[in-house]
Amino acid sequence: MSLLNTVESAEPKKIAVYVCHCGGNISDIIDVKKVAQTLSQYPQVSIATEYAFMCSSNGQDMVINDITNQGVNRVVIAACSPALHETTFRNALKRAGLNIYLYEHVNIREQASWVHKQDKDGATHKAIALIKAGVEKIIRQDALDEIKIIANQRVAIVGGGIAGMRAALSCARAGLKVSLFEKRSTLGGNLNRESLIYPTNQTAQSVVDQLGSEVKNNPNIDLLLNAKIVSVNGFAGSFQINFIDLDSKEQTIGSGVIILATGFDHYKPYEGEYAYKTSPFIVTLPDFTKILDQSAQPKALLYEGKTIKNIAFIHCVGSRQMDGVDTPLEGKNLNEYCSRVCCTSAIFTINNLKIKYPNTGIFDIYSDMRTYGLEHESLYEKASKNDVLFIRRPLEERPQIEQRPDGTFNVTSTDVLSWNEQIEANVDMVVLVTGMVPSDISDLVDNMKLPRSTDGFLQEVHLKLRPVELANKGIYIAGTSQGPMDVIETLNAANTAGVKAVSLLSLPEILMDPFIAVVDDDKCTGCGLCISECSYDGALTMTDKIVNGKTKKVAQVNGALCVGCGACVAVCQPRAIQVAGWTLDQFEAMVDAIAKE
Amino acid sequence: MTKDSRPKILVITTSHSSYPGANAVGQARLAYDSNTYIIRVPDPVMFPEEFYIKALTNGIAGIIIMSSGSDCPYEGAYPRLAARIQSTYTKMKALNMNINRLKITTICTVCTESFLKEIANMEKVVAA
Amino acid sequence: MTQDKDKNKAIAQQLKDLTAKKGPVSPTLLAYYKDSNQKHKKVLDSIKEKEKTVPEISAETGLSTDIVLWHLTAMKKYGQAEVILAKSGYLKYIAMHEESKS
Amino acid sequence: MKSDLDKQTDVLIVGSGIAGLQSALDIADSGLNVTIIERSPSIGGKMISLSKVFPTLDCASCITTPKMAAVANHPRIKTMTYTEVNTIRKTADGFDVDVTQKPRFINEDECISCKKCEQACPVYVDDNFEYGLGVKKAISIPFTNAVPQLPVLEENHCIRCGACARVCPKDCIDYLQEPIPQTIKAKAVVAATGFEIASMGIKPEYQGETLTNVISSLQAERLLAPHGPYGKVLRPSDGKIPDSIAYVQCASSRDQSIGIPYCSRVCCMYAIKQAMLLAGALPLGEITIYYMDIRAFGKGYEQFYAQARSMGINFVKAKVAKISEDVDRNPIVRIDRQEEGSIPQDITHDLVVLSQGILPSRKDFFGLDITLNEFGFVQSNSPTYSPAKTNINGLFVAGVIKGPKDIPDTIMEAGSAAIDAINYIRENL
Repeated sequence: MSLLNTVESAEPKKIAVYVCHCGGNISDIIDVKKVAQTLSQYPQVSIATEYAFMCSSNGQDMVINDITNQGVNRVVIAACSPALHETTFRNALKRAGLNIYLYEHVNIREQASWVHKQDKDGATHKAIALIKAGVEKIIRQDALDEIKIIANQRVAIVGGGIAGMRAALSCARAGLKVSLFEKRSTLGGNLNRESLIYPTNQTAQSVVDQLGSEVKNNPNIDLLLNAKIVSVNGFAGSFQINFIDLDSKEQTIGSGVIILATGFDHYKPYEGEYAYKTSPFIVTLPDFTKILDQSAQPKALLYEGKTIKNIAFIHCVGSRQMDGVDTPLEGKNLNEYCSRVCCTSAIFTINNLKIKYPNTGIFDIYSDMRTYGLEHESLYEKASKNDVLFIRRPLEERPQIEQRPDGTFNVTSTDVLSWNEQIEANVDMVVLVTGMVPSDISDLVDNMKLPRSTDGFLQEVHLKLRPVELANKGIYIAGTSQGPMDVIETLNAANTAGVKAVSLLSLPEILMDPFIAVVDDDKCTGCGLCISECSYDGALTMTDKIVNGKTKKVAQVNGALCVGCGACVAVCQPRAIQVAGWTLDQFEAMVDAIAKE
Repeated sequence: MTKDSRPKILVITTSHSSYPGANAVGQARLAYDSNTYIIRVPDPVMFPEEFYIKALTNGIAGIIIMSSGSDCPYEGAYPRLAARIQSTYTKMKALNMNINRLKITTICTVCTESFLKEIANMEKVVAA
Repeated sequence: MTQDKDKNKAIAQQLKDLTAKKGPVSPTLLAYYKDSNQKHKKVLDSIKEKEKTVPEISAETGLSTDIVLWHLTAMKKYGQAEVILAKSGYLKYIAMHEESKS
Repeated sequence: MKSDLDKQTDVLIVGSGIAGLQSALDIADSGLNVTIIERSPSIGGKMISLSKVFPTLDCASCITTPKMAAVANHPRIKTMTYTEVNTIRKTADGFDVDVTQKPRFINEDECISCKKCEQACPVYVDDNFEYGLGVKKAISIPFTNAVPQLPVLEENHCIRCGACARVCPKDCIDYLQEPIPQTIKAKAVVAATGFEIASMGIKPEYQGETLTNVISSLQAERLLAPHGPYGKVLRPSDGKIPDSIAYVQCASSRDQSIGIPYCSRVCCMYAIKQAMLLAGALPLGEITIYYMDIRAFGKGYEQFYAQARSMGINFVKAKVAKISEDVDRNPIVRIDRQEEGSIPQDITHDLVVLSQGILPSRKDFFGLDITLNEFGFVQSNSPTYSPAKTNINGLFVAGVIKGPKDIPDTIMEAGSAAIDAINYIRENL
């Protein structure tokens, strides 16, 4: 693939400089006539003029006319901030048939006339220096073209839970081919259960079935069950996914985009944590919902042959852990995060329990009740009306569980709600409200060098700017692989990953800014210093290349992976590597021009 | 036009945050001295130590690097930049140059007050 | 300058047409404008020579402290006053000199 | 004034807050044409007025402005600001949307954003961008990083002195401009009309409308913003630097008696964030948060809460019964503690911030027969299948129009609405 993006021009450079008055905004302070006059004497400047409003159609026509009729092939415009009109003038250049990067915009309004009102001479002098610097930059500028990468119109989705299924459907409906990888033999992931979900009161299974049947019937989706990803290579537009299929055969599928929907696991307490595993009557919330589903007894919950009259629910087991208070699982960090869904999940389960067995006594021990959604608060209200006894423990205290000889438990906790009274509850069963932990995808993380946060969940680039993107371009995350979410939030996240895939693959080629590193093979000494400076894996590598008839080691840029930060430029002694459009030579010439003035 | 005899301050800004920040100073019609020359780069991490030393030797009195700091869109660029400025200081000391002539700071798109403060501080350094 | 003359003439005509179309400016607005500008001037005058805090200006002008702060906010925004910072208590304000006004 | 506006688009988006902006970008990046209708003079919504945002403490402007610029420069996105949507009608092949472009009283094509008119205008008025704390002129550019950078002349404040017209270098002031009604045809609509905060008077016992030093959370955002009205954190009654600041949580949420029984989701986190910023701005300040439950449920939020506690911000489990003030206009907060005894206490602060709840910004929904829930937010038609869908085919919703939520959740919904709109058009039209 050729990513060469500079075009050496043989034509002599003919530069035009335009100084805008901005209707007095510039010309009241800066002596624009003097500026234009001075610049017209500057080497290689063939036209230097001033005009009232460069951004007006007359101003733009003037530029176009000079390009078409006067042979101008480099343009410098000194006016307002490029934020306002850089696009305007680039479009004018395009209309004149000139490469849009052969134009430099010099800001003499926001950063000169408007800030130096008391110093007209100084402002004029500064404008001249800045424009000369602009000329020096544009003399050293080559025409640049956008980088194009042929994009495989297939999306690879890892994980067949609701996030993976939702993302698959959204991409498939948009016309993309999808390969949906699921390591188990069925779709649905953690929602493959009969219990109800909040806030819609549907069974979890019905949610899975609705998405699952559509996935199975969509002709654009290739469903790969019992598939294990082995390794991933490539870059945005052209990934190769190597996997072992259900017949234990190694296969490869190409894709333009990867969506990771690898989901979560329920937190499993270690033995002795809140008395877990010391008795069958200490259970986790997911265990309890199953017990409740399966209990067919009419009056009271029957479990392991025992009638359950009183239950204590303990929130934040494995979540919101604190240093010095909680002990992490062996070899793991403390789970300092809140698992988001467990408060509502617990309250929802309690309400369902109360419908089935209204006489069950319930103690709910929490620290902050996080029923944050629109409908969630009403679930909490309902639980309060259902005679649930809420015990609010101080943030850094943990309830104590003691088993009595009769097999019941004494659960004790300080209660903030009754002004720090010690409350002792005698219960038949304790439900540990456990949260979410990321599923174990360490193989994939190591192989693909995926970023993870301290929580262990996959780490997006930026929670608001690029919330479903990983630093690796073309790889998106969907759902609880990123962090705890409920069903609705997961579906939204999955759809968002879907729309990113659709927009990246909306054209047969992925277009990228031309401002990336380029290597001058003649100058490159093959020292390799640049490689260690690069933070983008695979963007810069050493390769053997035939240069002037001889094989030598040179640095090679992968235009699909380079972001043009320039970290490599600083360490290259022979200046063999530069960022196109922003070269070190350009900046040195600019600074020289400023210093000389 | 006669040569400007005042010491020159070079302000290196990032397209991402401090260049728009410098524009915000203008939009608010605040003022600073005109011996200040702002250039815009994707990220100052591209400049080697020699770039600064050459500029400071060839007629620039002071340089302020206004980086994007933790808002930096480029992975690993900020720590590399900070390290490079440290090694530039070492080289400047070896050359008997006042290291206060090179300053690195973080300016965001709306940091108008900090912008003016940095300029004022550098004016003091270059006047001395 | 005839150009300026023409421009002013055109503006006057537009304003006349506007009044014909919408009726005169409401007396409430004119009263507000007059009152507000008197207060603005009072506050500005009181900080011409010496920097002062909001309560000091209030005591001097008889205007309530929130009104004084409101006008100082306007002056700061439109380059008529400068703020002298403080760590606690009250900031001080002083009028900018005529030539440095924008 | 533009008269050649295209009357047709693929997707019409109502609202240009972060939800509308993100939906527009996602849709346009996928190849469809988008028209955004925004009733304010600038795009950016509430987010552009915020100080910093949790949990990363990025400056809100720095995150919103790149999105605003991307929308403004996008070849497939047309934005119509200062334009009201009147009615939306479902048709056989999409929607007819009646809009009215309000007059700015300037020639928008000619204006060069130089602010000379604003400098010349002699009329000072309250600045609604500062939620009443700041001052602007009768003609002004709405705020520093507004997009577009065009001034608006407010007719009801103009004394017709002609000063702005005389200084305009491009003669763009047009006092006789009229509203322009028009109808736009769209194949699909994304509604992202956002929210309002509950009125400061909603709980009379807090006297939010009468006590000058009891302010709303959005006003507090402006006090903390780098471009804020005073440039420093000052209290509005007399400009004093406050030493003691209190936050009243759930000031109008989780309260059946005022018709807002739900949790507004963001108030805990923004209060914590503001408290942290205040601690930075006022090293001598004492900051207290009176709360029921701290709902730090999002990614990184619990850690953010822990950080606030370690910075010395006081978290007090208490309900606030009422607020009054002393002769120096210091607010007095009466609290009923949950911990450490039951006797109500009166505590005096310099400034009190009410963490007001979130309400939907529209009640009528443009004449559409859309299903709302009991609180007036739009109800999803299939929350567990594709949550952006509504009961009206081709109309999708994103953000707080569906219920209170924070910025990351809003952005996720924007993407969700975008893909639904894209696929709806692909499959149906």
